[in-house]
Amino acid sequence: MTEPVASLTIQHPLPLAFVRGEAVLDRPEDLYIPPDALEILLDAFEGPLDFLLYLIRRHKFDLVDLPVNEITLQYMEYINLMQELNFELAAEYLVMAAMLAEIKSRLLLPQLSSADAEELDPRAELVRRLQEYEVFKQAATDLDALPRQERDFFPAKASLADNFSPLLIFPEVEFDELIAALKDIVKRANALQHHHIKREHLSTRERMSRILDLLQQRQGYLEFAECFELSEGREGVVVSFLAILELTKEKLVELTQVAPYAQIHVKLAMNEA
Amino acid sequence: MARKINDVQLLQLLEAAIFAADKPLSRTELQATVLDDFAVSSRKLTQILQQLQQDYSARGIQLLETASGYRFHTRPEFSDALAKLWPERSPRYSRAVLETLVLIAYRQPITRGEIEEVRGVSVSTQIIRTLTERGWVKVVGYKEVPGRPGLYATTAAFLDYFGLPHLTALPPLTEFQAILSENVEQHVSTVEMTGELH
Amino acid sequence: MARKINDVQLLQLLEAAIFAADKPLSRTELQATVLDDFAVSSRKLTQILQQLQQDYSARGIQLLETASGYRFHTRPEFSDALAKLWPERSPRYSRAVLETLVLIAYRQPITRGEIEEVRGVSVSTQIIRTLTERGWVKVVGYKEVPGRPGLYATTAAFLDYFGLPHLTALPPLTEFQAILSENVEQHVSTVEMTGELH
Repeated sequence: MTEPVASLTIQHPLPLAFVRGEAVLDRPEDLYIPPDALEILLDAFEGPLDFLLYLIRRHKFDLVDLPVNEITLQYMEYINLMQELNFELAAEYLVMAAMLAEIKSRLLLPQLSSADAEELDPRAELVRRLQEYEVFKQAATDLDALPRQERDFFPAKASLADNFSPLLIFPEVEFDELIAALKDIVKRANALQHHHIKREHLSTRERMSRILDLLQQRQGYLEFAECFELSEGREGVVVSFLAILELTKEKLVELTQVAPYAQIHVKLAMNEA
Repeated sequence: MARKINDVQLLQLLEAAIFAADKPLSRTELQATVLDDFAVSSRKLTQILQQLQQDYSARGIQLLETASGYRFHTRPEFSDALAKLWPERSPRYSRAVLETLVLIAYRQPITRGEIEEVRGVSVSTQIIRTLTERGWVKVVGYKEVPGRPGLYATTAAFLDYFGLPHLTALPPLTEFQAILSENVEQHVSTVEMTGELH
Repeated sequence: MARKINDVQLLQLLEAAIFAADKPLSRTELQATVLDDFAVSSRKLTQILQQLQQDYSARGIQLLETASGYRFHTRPEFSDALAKLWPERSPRYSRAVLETLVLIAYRQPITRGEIEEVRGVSVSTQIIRTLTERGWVKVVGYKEVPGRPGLYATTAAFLDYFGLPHLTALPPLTEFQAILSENVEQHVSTVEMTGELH
């Protein structure tokens, strides 16, 4: 190529590209882009790799057989123009420009015909990156084409029947919490009752009096069971029992039993009789 | 404009639309949206919707027409099993709930008014509902006073939960008892008490 | 304990559950919830789910197994008509987002720096945020290099969204896959043999 892309303006007919020594007759349409459309064009690219791929594809260059000279010239033309027009250019584009310039310069150096030279082809890394990028660029397009939720398919749902009610998971309660609650009640009740006069309920002393009274009426002799009123419930029974024990302790009554498990008799103590 | 659609495709499209929509779809909405491109007569629409209802008559879901339109619903008989997909954790019980419960346990049968008297604050309907929903408390009768208030008692489920064989296995009231018995005198004789008496 | 359920009831119950759930249901979730009361073997479950898929093979919706589990979906061929049910457009994703997503999907776990290396441009925080907020991508670890950059991977939600059961169901990378896996030397020699130097 003696005269690579010389200009991006419309006036100059563009030179044709050569691929493997063959002229490509298709005119690269994109080079007719007016300069003020460049920024918009730039926005359409994902970066210098994307932009380079675009240039390569548009010129039908073979990626594997990359004509670095031409592609570099093309690339630089755009970059220079965009810089002249004061477009904000991402740093990556300039890095790429530097990389291309370096590759070009290395290619211009006299070549060694040894095997080392092959391995050191300065284009290799760029080509590898371009190919790798192209693979993922294509994969992104393929992914976008996959059927996807919200666009191509939608979840199919049914409402719950009217009689539905969720499963309730109840909180755990420790027994200690109940006791703590009870203590709170008591504490509060005590505070509330500060001015109340405490009144003993079902007093043992009162029951003692009643038993004594009963003994008087029965000539000082009662069967143990007669001291209890079952209708008073457990509390009554207990109070009566306590009263009898108290009377015994105070030696007001005597308890007698003739044989184990036999009837217990309550009688007034002799000294009182 | 009005494109053609055969009955099979129409049924599939309506089926997909009713399943995909977030709410019931009326015939009008169906005509204005998914059927917009097609000329589907009202009679045809009815016929296909009936066919769809028929198709689902023996499945786990059914197509119901309510006031707002067509919608698939799960069958009522699966509600209990499906409930397990949405377990709802209730919050921990408040102190008010626990106090009410413990008063019912020790003082049963007891009216709400009596609980309020002891606690010194009102007992909300919500508290009682929390305890009855849990199955720990129930109304066992009505007190023969004006208003016939319900008498609450604890249940076997309450005893089971706390691992108690019967009410008398509740810890003795000891120091609590005086206060409790004084506030509601008339009940003392009916309560299952194991505490020390005076 | 383990109650009996016949095949017809089992199919109906699974059908109702999958339709009613808010998200795909895995076999494990099905066993732990709706099937909790029943002794259903893994083989039986497979059999019934296959039956269910079969039942819907000629309907407007289909039962798909994606990464998170089973879910009914409308058929893609109805997408244009169904789109009319939602006035707002479905979200579109920029090439930057898609390229980043694809690199994470095929190269996971991958750092942001590694993504930038392939794309040749910096990956904005906004792109990563878009992907994480959608729940498609998450940090699964940190690379043991200076700065400990996060390693990104795709999620089950990403696969669900594309109706895929697992990562291997993604379309294979095209064209240069073979070259990528080969080493650079081979590649260079190809260039040398065929390339003209300018």
